[in-house]
Amino acid sequence: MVITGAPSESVTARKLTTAKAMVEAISQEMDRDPSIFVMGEDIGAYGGIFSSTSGLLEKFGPQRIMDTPISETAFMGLATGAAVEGMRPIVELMFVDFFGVCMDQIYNHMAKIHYESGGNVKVPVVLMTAVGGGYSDGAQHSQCLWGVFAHLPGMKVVVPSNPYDAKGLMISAIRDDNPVIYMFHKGVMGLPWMAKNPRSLGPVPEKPYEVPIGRAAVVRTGRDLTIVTLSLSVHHALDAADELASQGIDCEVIDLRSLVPLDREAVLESVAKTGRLLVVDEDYQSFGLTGEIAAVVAEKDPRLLKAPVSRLAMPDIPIPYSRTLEYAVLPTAERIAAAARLVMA
Amino acid sequence: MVITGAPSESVTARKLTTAKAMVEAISQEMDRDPSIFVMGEDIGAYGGIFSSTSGLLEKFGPQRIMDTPISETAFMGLATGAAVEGMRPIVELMFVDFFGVCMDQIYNHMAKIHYESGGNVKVPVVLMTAVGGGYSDGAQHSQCLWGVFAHLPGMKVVVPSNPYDAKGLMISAIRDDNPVIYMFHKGVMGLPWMAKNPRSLGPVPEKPYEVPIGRAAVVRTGRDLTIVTLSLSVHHALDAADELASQGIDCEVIDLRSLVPLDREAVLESVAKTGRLLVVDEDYQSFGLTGEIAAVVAEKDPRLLKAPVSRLAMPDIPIPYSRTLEYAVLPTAERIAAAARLVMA
Amino acid sequence: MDNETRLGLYKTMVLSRSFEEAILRDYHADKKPVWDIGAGLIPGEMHLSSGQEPVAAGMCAHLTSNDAITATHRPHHFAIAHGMDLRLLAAEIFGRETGLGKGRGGHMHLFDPSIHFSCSGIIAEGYPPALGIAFAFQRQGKDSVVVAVTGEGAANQGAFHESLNLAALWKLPVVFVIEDNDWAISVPRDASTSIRSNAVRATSYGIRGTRIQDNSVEGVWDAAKTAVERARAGEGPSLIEVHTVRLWGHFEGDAQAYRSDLDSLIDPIPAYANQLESDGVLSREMIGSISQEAKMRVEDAIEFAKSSPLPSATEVDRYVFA
Amino acid sequence: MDNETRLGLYKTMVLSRSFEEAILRDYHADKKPVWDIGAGLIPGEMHLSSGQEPVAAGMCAHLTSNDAITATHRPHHFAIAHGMDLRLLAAEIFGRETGLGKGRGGHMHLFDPSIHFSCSGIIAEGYPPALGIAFAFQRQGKDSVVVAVTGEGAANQGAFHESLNLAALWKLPVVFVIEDNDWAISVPRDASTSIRSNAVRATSYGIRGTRIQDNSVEGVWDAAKTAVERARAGEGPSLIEVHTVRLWGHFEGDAQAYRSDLDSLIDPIPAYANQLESDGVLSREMIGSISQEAKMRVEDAIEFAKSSPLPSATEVDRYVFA
Ligand SMILES: Cc1ncc(C[n+]2csc(CCOP(=O)(O)OP(=O)(O)O)c2C)c(N)n1
Ligand SMILES: Cc1ncc(C[n+]2csc(CCOP(=O)(O)OP(=O)(O)O)c2C)c(N)n1
Ligand SMILES: [Mg+2]
Ligand SMILES: [Mg+2]
Repeated sequence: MVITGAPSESVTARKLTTAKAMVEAISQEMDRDPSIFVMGEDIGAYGGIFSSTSGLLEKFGPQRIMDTPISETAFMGLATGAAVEGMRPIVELMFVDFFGVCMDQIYNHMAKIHYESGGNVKVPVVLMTAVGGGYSDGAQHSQCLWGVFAHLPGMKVVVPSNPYDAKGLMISAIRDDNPVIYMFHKGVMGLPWMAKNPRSLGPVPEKPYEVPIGRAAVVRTGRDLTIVTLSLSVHHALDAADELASQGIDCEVIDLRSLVPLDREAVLESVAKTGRLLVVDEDYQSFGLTGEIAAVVAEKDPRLLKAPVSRLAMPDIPIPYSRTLEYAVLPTAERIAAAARLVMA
Repeated sequence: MVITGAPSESVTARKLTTAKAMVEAISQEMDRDPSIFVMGEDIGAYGGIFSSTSGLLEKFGPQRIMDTPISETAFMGLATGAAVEGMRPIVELMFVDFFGVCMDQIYNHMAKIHYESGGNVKVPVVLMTAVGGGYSDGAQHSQCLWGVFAHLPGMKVVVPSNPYDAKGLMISAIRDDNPVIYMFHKGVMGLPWMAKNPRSLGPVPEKPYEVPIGRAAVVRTGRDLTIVTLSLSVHHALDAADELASQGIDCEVIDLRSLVPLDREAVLESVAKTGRLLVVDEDYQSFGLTGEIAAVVAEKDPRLLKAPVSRLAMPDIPIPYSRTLEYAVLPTAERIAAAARLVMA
Repeated sequence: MDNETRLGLYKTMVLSRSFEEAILRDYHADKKPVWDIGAGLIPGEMHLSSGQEPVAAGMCAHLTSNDAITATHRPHHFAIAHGMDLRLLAAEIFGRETGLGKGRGGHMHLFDPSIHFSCSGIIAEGYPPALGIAFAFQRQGKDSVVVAVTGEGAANQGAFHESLNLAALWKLPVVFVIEDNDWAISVPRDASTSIRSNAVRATSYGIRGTRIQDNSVEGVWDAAKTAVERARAGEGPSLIEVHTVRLWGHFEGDAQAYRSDLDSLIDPIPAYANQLESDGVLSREMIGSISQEAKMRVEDAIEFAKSSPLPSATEVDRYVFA
Repeated sequence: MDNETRLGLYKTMVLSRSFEEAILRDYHADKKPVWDIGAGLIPGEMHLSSGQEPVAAGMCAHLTSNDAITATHRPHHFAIAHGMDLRLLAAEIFGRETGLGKGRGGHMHLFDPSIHFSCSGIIAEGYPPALGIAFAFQRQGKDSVVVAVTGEGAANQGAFHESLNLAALWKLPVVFVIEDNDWAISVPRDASTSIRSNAVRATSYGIRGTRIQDNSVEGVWDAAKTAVERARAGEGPSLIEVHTVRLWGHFEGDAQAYRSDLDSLIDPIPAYANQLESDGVLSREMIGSISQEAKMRVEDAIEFAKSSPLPSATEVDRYVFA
């Protein structure tokens, strides 16, 4: 467990958005390693619909930054094949919601070849993809779905919540010899055209650095209640924690940062201290992350819990378009605070 | 909660395999309703690779029993479109492992249209698919994957373990106005060419009947420990329970039968009684069924538990080919019994 | 082609354009001063079809409400040409309880059973359900047909291939329409497609393929006539590609910096008006009154939408299951 | 075509057939009296390629171990023709620690980096990785090529379409090979495919398509020569369909009750032997000694496999992550 998400302000004064931090990571790694290339839809001249590749085409040219046809199965497979032959592809799936048109290449191939080959073949692909809702993009463009990827073996799954982690996790993902799914929430990117959490702009060291994959961060320490969450919900949880603090409830907030490997120790250590657990997730509730985290405690020692575990997640319904409805199901700061108060009651 | 999986022997003497029970259900419903048709790969002359459609072509002819090209996206979509226009398609995905080539049609369309349309459009499709391993079919042909389908909203998910339920759940699925994923384990079908559990042959009433979707069955009552499971693992759990009984451990075994809706009450009622929970699952462990069931208890009242929850599932590794390896990870009766003893220790 | 038909095509296009101009206005109206995609009366992605009206108008002229459309993320022109109630359409776009999907769907997920209309935001994935609709029509003994739409970018998606093969194999009454607007977001056609004309791809399925080169509504109308008649007569599917134009951004907010063709775009509606005028079918006054009438209908629909209630948050879990 | 080449083709086919006959024997040897797919020294599904050897022999004659193959669920003939070590292949099929995948893969998942060989049990999904291998070869400045194989059933899967388009667009050095053995399990070609020849589908991508009508190894060799040379020269992909024959069941245990063509099947190996004999390239004695030598190599491999250790159950979780 690492008690820091980002370095202290004194270490680096430079601030970047999450999107720019990602791009910087890719760019620095591409400078270092000519076998890296980037591929996907609208990642060239457009710079990525969510700015995950802005400026890379200008810097590296069309031989290394390649727009693809809308043929996700073909280009996911292309990434796998190229990785098998020693290259290090970064491939973007524009929205994670589109996984259904190419999932076979991801989970039956990219993820399994290393094992099926008895370790003789390595598949170092970074699959980056945008997740999440909150801007009325409807049932096919607002999902998180990390529960699906974390359920299926052979892929690491990382989910940064802030610029510092975004850069460090991207560098770790690129250097990792395994397929790594890198899921960035649109709401943490710091896009000029979308409402953003203030923390989507944050200090980022200029030099390349790694954030280890599989280590959660305690982003706020507290005595009364452990809130386990990730991605944009970290910010909502921190906002809720601020409010709760003024009401005398002292929350510890854990940013998982990675689902595979999952930092079970970090969860257990915190719950051992607080005795109370609220899991917050923007992915669907059942058969997903909230269940897994609850199980981590229940299978270790249910007596750690002074109160029942609470889960606040996207309910098991397709994500509605209308803002009234969408905000009735998103895990907002208000709903987190309310859930926390219930756990403490 | 229903304390019966199958009727008593006196009610019906006739025994069928699970495969035959499924076929009988489909056949009787097709007699009743001309809008039902069956479609998939090798479901005509071949009768389904796992005999889920044997004899239907002969009885209903090629207008209602249709072999398709190997174009899962096209024919899954065909099922959805036909259902929208008032037909009641039954479509087979030969192995659930192939979901990755057609998942978009399933979870972004079949599953979501009803909601997106504000209830104006109904999509009564039965999607049946073979699951499970145990016969060395390797990483791409041995998975259960129900955790994925249960995680994504809009589809009911049923998983029969025996001939009686297979017939009744199929009839319920066909009559349901929602998309229902019907997952049958190859090992419960009673196939002549695969090692089978004796319970894959069982009493089945001739008349059509429904088994309600969303109701678990207590297939063995016991005082000491609740084993929650489904599909082929039910039989392994029952076998383990027999062995454990002789060692003085009295197990209650719950066959979930359906994951969506999930019979949370049945789990809670049993655990309230026994105070101990072992969840057995042939699907991958993390972010899946075992976590969900543990969470059901942890969010209700962790004090119900006299011992930590135990999970015995397929570990998070691609399923190995070699039998030595595969049987090291499958939840066999021996491994269930061992896990149960640990919970009691 | 008779004057009435030509006039009809023109009116359909104008209605569609009027509707989108109103949406465009209201979409941007309350996103300022800091433009936020999630804010305003119409939040979310907004893909407008302006420039592509000839495709929808030409196709739908041959259809009745017993025929079906499966459209794309850019569905308005087809929805309107196929006769969708503008009020229900607008209300859905505004996320209201009175909308087609009671605010649950949004502009990429319009379902109108009364005219067999549906659409999807996933590229090319509207084709497969079209097969099933056609299949049902066939089995129910109807002579209805399905028009299945995608863009030229979508024609490189696997679903395209599987759907054309299966439709051809089972002789399903589908007309596959490709709107080639030269762009898939920022990716030009020649960076996505290995050949010049997707009509050629019909050969791979043994069906008829036609390409209309000039965004002409009458060209579409002609090709559609043959294709729809064939489908109705049980002669199976056809493919029609239309070289059309995306006048605006891929979605609203798209700065289109990648685009060098912006100066040479031809708006098909004034062009058609000129043609009809010089053919004596339309007068200046008629142009004005058609536009006027369209605007009135559109504003009525927008007004209906704006004055309709929002869905109730407590009902968010209704309609998950039937 | 010179005699040595012809002899080479023959030997490759015989070696492949010998191997499969041995596997066939051992696969069924210990599944009796009650045949159980999961029992015996070789459990699981077993898809044999006998009858299709001409495709592999003709293609691979133009390749070196620097070239790549992506094969299917029916991979043995290509593995062997491409020079896979028979011992490592057999050991994998027997699920041993000495196998290519240390017993973790099985016969549908053979990975041999030393000859750039891979395969997959998912229909048509071997095509997309082939693109990436070809892409890497291209970027690494190699003149290596990839031969990507599927069956005729697979040619109706979306991955087929996407892969051909992308390969053509990026001029990747891939030769796409379709083994048309008339059947996809029990579904005959004309119940799955809307046209007669998949070679026609090459038109959809602006590449060359060839169909070999008669399962002739020399016909394949000829077509392969051109295609491989073009790919090596940077002229992009080609498509070759071969009308071949599945002599046995789809998998072992398949009773083939659906099949009416069983009496008319022509085994290409004796047929080629006859041809070579009448051309004076082969003698009876040579036929015997070639078969003898093949059998010796095969039995050595089988022996190696059988005497190799099984993987250790405690190591089941090795190789999940690198
Ligand atoms: C499977 C899938 N991949 C990617 C996208 C993202 N996307 C939405 S529209 C679009 C471009 C579509 O281009 P085209 O088919 O030509 O239609 P147009 O937008 O030009 O009308 C893309 C890539 C998607 N919605 N679905
Ligand atoms: C995506 C997918 N769908 C279905 C299957 C099941 N399956 C395995 S082999 C096969 C038939 C393949 O036919 P073809 O491509 O002609 O190859 P052949 O077996 O004749 O060599 C099918 C349907 C699969 N493995 N993957
Ligand atoms: Mg386009
Ligand atoms: Mg075949």
